[in-house]
Amino acid sequence: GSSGGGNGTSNGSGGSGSKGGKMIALLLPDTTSSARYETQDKPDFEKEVKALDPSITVDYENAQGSDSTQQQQAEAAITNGAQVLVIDPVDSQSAATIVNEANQAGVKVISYDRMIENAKVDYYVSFDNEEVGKLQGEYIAQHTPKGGTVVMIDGAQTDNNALQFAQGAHAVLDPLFKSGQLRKGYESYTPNWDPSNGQREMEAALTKLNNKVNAVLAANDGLAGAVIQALAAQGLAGKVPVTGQDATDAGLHDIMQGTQSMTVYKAVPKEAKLAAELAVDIVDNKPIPSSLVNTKVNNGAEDVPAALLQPVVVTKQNIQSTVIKDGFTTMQKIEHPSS
Amino acid sequence: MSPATQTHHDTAEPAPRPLLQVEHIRKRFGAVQALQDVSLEVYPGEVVALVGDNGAGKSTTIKMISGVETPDEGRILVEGREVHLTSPAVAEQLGIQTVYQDLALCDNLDIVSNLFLGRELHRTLIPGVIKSIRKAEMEERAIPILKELGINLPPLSTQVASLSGGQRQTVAVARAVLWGSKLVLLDEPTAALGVTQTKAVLDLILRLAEKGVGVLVISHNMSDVFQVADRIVVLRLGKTVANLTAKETRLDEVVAAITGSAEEVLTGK
Amino acid sequence: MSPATQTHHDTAEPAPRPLLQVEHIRKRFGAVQALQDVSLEVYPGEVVALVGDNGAGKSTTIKMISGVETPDEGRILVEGREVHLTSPAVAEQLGIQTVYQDLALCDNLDIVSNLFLGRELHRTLIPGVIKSIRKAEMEERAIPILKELGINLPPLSTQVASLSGGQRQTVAVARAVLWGSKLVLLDEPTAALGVTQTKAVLDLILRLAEKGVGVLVISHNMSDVFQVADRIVVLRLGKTVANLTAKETRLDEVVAAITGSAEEVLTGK
Amino acid sequence: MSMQLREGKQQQQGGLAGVWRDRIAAGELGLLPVMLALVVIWIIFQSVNSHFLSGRNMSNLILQIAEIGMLGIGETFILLLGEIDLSIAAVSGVAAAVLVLMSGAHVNPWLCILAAVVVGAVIGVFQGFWVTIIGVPAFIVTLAGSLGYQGILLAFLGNTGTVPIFNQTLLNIAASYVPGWLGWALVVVAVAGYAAGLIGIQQGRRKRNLSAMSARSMTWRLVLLGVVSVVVVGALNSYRGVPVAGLILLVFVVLFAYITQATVFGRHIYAVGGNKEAARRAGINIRSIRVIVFTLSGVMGAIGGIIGASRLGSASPASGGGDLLLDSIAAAVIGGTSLFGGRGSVWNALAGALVIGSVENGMDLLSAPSSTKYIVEGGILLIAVTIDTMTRNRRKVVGR
Amino acid sequence: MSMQLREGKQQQQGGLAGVWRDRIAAGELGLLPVMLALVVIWIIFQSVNSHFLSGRNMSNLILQIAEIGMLGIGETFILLLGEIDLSIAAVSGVAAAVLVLMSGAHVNPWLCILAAVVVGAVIGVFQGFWVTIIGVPAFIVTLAGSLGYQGILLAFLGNTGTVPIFNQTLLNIAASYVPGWLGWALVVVAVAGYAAGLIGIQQGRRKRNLSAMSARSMTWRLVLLGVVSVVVVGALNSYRGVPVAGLILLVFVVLFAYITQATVFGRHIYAVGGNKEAARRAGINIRSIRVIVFTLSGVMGAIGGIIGASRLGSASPASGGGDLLLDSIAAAVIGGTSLFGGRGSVWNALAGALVIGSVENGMDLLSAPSSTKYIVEGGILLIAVTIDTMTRNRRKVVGR
Ligand SMILES: Nc1ncnc2c1ncn2[C@@H]1O[C@H](COP(=O)(O)OP(=O)(O)OP(=O)(O)O)[C@@H](O)[C@H]1O
Ligand SMILES: Nc1ncnc2c1ncn2[C@@H]1O[C@H](COP(=O)(O)OP(=O)(O)OP(=O)(O)O)[C@@H](O)[C@H]1O
Ligand SMILES: O[C@@H]1[C@@H](O)[C@H](O)OC[C@H]1O
Ligand SMILES: [Mg+2]
Ligand SMILES: [Mg+2]
Repeated sequence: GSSGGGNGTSNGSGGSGSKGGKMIALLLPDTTSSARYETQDKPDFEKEVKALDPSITVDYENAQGSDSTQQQQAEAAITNGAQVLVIDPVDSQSAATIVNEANQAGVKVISYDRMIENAKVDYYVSFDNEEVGKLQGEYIAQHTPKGGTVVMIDGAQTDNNALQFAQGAHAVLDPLFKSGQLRKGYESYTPNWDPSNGQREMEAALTKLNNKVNAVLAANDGLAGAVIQALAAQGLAGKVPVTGQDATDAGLHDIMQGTQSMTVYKAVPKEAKLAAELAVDIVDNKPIPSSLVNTKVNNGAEDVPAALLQPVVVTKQNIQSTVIKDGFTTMQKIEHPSS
Repeated sequence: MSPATQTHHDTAEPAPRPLLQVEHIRKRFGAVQALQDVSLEVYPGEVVALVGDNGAGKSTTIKMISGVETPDEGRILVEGREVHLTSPAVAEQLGIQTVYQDLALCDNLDIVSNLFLGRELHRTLIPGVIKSIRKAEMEERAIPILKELGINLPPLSTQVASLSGGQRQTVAVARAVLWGSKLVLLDEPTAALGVTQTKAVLDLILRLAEKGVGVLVISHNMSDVFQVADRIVVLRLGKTVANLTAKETRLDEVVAAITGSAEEVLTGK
Repeated sequence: MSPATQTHHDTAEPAPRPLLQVEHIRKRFGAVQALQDVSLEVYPGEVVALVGDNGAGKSTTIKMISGVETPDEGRILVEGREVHLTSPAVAEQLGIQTVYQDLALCDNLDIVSNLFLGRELHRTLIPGVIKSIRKAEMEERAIPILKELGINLPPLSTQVASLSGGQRQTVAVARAVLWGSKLVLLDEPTAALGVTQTKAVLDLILRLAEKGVGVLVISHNMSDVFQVADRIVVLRLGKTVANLTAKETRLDEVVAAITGSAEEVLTGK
Repeated sequence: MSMQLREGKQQQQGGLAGVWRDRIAAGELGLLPVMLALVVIWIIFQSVNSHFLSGRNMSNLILQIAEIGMLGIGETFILLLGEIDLSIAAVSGVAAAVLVLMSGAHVNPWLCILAAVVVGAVIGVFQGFWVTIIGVPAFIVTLAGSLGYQGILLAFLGNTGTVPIFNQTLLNIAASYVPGWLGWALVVVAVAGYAAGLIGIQQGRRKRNLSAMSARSMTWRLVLLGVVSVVVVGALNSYRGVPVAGLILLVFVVLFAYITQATVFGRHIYAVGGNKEAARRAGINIRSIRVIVFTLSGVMGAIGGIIGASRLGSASPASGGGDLLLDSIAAAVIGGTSLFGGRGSVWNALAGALVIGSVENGMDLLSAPSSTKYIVEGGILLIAVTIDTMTRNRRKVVGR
Repeated sequence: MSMQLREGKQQQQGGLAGVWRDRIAAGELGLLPVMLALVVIWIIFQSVNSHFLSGRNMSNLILQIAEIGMLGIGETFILLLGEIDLSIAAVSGVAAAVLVLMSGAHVNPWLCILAAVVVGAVIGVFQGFWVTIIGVPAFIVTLAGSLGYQGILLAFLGNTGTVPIFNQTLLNIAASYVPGWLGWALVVVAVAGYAAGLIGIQQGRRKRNLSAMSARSMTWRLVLLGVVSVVVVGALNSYRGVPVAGLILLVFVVLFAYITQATVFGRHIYAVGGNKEAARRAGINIRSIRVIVFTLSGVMGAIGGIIGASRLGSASPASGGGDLLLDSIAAAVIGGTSLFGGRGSVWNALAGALVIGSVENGMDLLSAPSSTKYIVEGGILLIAVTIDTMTRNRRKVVGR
């Protein structure tokens, strides 16, 4: 049927009735590298859009880690009549094709969380990925005794973000490795960001270094969990700083336990809210307030108007003033991550 | 209409109940009507030969009785009761054992395992769950039966994949002999056998019949047929065209019935 | 040592060169010594029967000559030249065609495709790359040959998987007859055939020999053997134990050689 | 005695209805069951989302299945042999990498394509050799290969990440459309060509006194082809025309269907898949057949990779990963190609790719939550093949 | 005439050397070639990194292969039937999710385990039913299933992400070790038990006048078992002792090896895998065999998932994903189990899991770049199976 939009439901069934109605498509990359997409980005974004303009439907798609799936989903969204695509690209480069298709169809694109390179993107809303790696690196630099040995468990080499995280971390740590202030004992990328691969890598590192490990840079909370598991087997959990990313409940739980030291909190609710405001303004043909867009980022094709948020380091000390205060999660959920 | 009742059991003494009655079965495979109208009977202790040209439907008939295929029409009765042979397991439970023309052995198993397949001697360790195979006993029991069939065999732990044609056939026959309690169906059981082995199998057939087992045997070898059969049922183009008492029939009559060159003579008989 | 030279070619007229010479071949499969010492010869236009008990090594011998297996020791000569039959393709190129005991047909292909397998009639569209099959011609050529073998067949586009035992055998025999230019090896070619079809195949064998083709045929049916064979080679436990001229031999002598009950008599002959 | 080739007689007996009854009984339904499943899937999606059957979405669907379709064709060849190729997706990734890297170095686009295809072919030859001559199971060779090629891909692109394509020729492979009139012309050519072929063959058979298709049956087939192609081209022309990538896929399907069904080489593939030993004994060089088929699979992997890269406008370390492998095997199997060799056809791969593509496309249109999508996709897949299995139920008894 | 069961005679003829010669000629080498490949792999890694054969690393290795090993056993059962299970990894993910969620709700840990296993069993029954009764190819049923279970996993964990395990009992499955003395005691029990079994069987055979193993041959086997187990336990005891999870795996292998080799049910699995139709004609209920085997596979998937979750201390939407599926199938196939049914053994799965695990572990120790890792893993896999293939080369002629 083509009964027109406006039923305001934000779930999938809205898709069919939205011909000619107002629609925003939210295209997220996967469900496995991090829990954030399903637990944070999607509900926050949908909630915000509904609050701003209930007549807009949100068409949500998750590409399950495949860039060609994401392309299919973008095509479906355009076919369904979306006026704005909010894309967190699986792949920053290949998503340029999606932007081209969108441009041809007169659909606006907001590059969300990860930049889409070399394409005419309308807006960019994100945190800075290299900055994430830098924060992790700096934490390690500050919390490892002089001459200490560092293990780096990086993300999947097939994920551009992982490369950027690693770049950021190396930007901080490489000078220290060079000067001999710290020693790099082991480093490995982790296929698929798969924690069980990460656990194996950490075990190898511990075996190889005979447990003389003074700090572990784990690229995200999933890997941090695996690292902690391997450390625990050697009675080292809690004695060695371990980094993370995403401020997942499981990660925060480990931080409360003292087994993980920090996580990089990317205030997703804020990010989602920003993106939602932008998208709604575009759909409703409202002018974009300059307060929203605070900078420009070059993506190879042009300077994209951007709203950049600062990632924040969360430790046991500031957990209350950051993730809890933002309503990102609750103490209840952190203590019982399964609820 | 068919002369099916005209057997040598049709005498003064009270006719025993037939072990097997096949009544007007039909079977179609795609475009081919394999069986048009097949009827036959086997009495306890009787050896019935099923003969006919290639493609006449003999093997298909046997497969109906052994539960491998199900007829499109017609009935099959065992000891007077209609049965629905929906799978070979059903036929086995009725005491029907079969040697198939293509032998149907598990190439990846050894001789003993094939002989006892589906009827392994075992010791129940956990009732209904774990039954441990009694390998040595099985081997022990297999030896005399194989010996009786008079064949050279490689070690009994040899996979049947590597057996010669006759050796394979012997395994299949031994299997049927071991387990056939009521009715044994043999589809060209001596086709691949040497002179001595053929004789051994024919002897075995007679001995089975003496024990009261009904035997239905397919063969193209008329001398074998006349050696063992009490009755000869002839199939042509999927129809039973003759049902003859062996002792009262001459070879050329059977051949004529098979080839159809003298149909009138026989049905008029 | 063996009486291999004692054939009916051993006369005054200049002996033609043998088509096939098998000299002292041996073959072992794991723990089984299948062939111990096998020697035989086939002359052009001659029908040689290879007989022996089950498991004597007949099929193994034929497989050596057709390139399916390679001997451990011994030589094979074709037209006087030693050949290394490393694959059936090599044997085919030498003009050797074989009907195997297990028939070796492709069940998923139809009758015509099996008849012409490896020798399809075709039209070359792009030389060396695309050869388009001439289906209608193949079918046309197949019909008379099958007719000659006198068998009922379903439509020629039927998969051979659904053929009866005899129908399959007929397809395999027709294949060998179609392509055998020099030497035809037949491993129990009539085992599954009816009376008429058996006669047709025996006639065919004789006609092949008349055309100068050498025929080596395995059979357990002594009456068939005596009907067609010029010479009879007997295998026992993997050894050639007798090489007899058919016309000068009695049935019981052959049986004795097969079973070994009169070994001395024969070798002493 | 009399040889009764029952053919002619029997087929005339029942007339068209009789032929169909026999076919259904024998399970010889070819593509019909899958097509039936496909139609059901389409009806369901269309009733839930009216965009589904729009020209635009059909156009998207065709582009979306182009890569899987190509890989499915390659996999079909392998499955017909009774082997399996677990590397075909990884090969597509490596080919894509070669393409983009060479194109990035400003090599002529046609040379880039050639190079990518050659890489696929070389990999195929290597795998075919290992499977055939050394005798290692294809499962292992191609699994090991798949790991190796993933490594190569990472060595190529691991440090640069995604490499975009700038060359317009390469981008156009998946981004251009056949003009409307040309689309219609192609319909005419296709129907006329099919008619000519059909009539030629049947006349040849009649001349030789062999059973032949009735004129009515031939008319039916032509009408069916005509109607379907008019509808499809009409729908696509309502958007931008027939996508060139879709046309390329179709050409490959027709070409390879011809090769498998009507050439000596194709016949031999079926023979080897049906009974390797019988094929060998018939004097067929089964080694060369297998090496060639593995090579073909490598080439099809590469061609799929090229189309995929063109569509995505780039290649990345993730190219050829994800569900691509299982999807391509599934495309072949859903269509009805057996995993045990000797049964199936290239058309099956196209049908299977359409089923998979339609399900994914339809679920995307509905924008259901990920968990629902997975569950529904699994369910539809199962039901589609169940329909297929049930309608050709009797096949089981006849075959294997 | 005389039936010559050549057995006894022939085996004595050549003595032990003769037996071996015959076995090598016939390709009946069992696990030996894989073990050979494994030893080669170990020597190579040890020479590159001296930690490789340390007790500690061996202990890690054992824990690392526990999950793949369990899944490999399940897959072996399926492969013996001539089927394939593409869902076993996804099942392990769902079972892990059930486990952690129930444990998070403070359910008794043993109940959690039971629930996870039951879920695996139910899935297995469902799949077995669909494959057997409806007749849809296992490839499709389990592929569709795999999608569905991924969906279920997401429905369970999509909103929470990673869920840690707090219950110590559950964590201990993969984190505890058998005390040193108990390890030694187990060696004694194992060797003594094997000796008792062997002697019992051979005496039974002698009593019945059947061919039996020579005393020398028996001694050799016992010595081999003794030496290997002393070395392994010694090495493990030098670290923390035998890992409990490894022991569980071993118990499963021994139990299922017994079931497949020595029970009626096991024999019937081989029969169905070797010739389905022959098995059916022998009156075997092939339907129930297949349903049971699929159920077993589901159960093994679940057990693997439980061990995996215990080891990782959590479950997440990524559980059961990644390379786990292909790794488990590969474990079975590398060990020598045929994809075509009827050939192989549960021991093969253990050997295969050790090969895969050793390669991954070794590469991790070297902390090579991902590209190198993939390439070397592929290469070693290929070479390992090539060694296996070449040493049992004659098998090809004999089999299939
Ligand atoms: N599964 C099947 N599918 C199709 N046709 C079949 C099938 N089984 C048998 N037929 C056909 O049915 C007919 C009878 O076959 P059947 O095997 O019963 O013959 P038969 O009398 O045993 O012949 P033979 O003496 O050659 O063994 C043949 O024409 C055969 O082609
Ligand atoms: N591939 C093989 N592997 C192991 N043993 C084999 C193999 N092929 C044959 N044999 C053995 O070699 C011996 C001879 O077999 P062959 O098939 O040649 O006998 P045959 O004379 O043809 O017998 P039949 O008359 O029964 O067909 C048999 O004992 C058989 O078990
Ligand atoms: O947030 C991270 C995301 O950016 C990356 O792509 O995948 C891993 C996540 O932890
Ligand atoms: Mg028959
Ligand atoms: Mg033989």
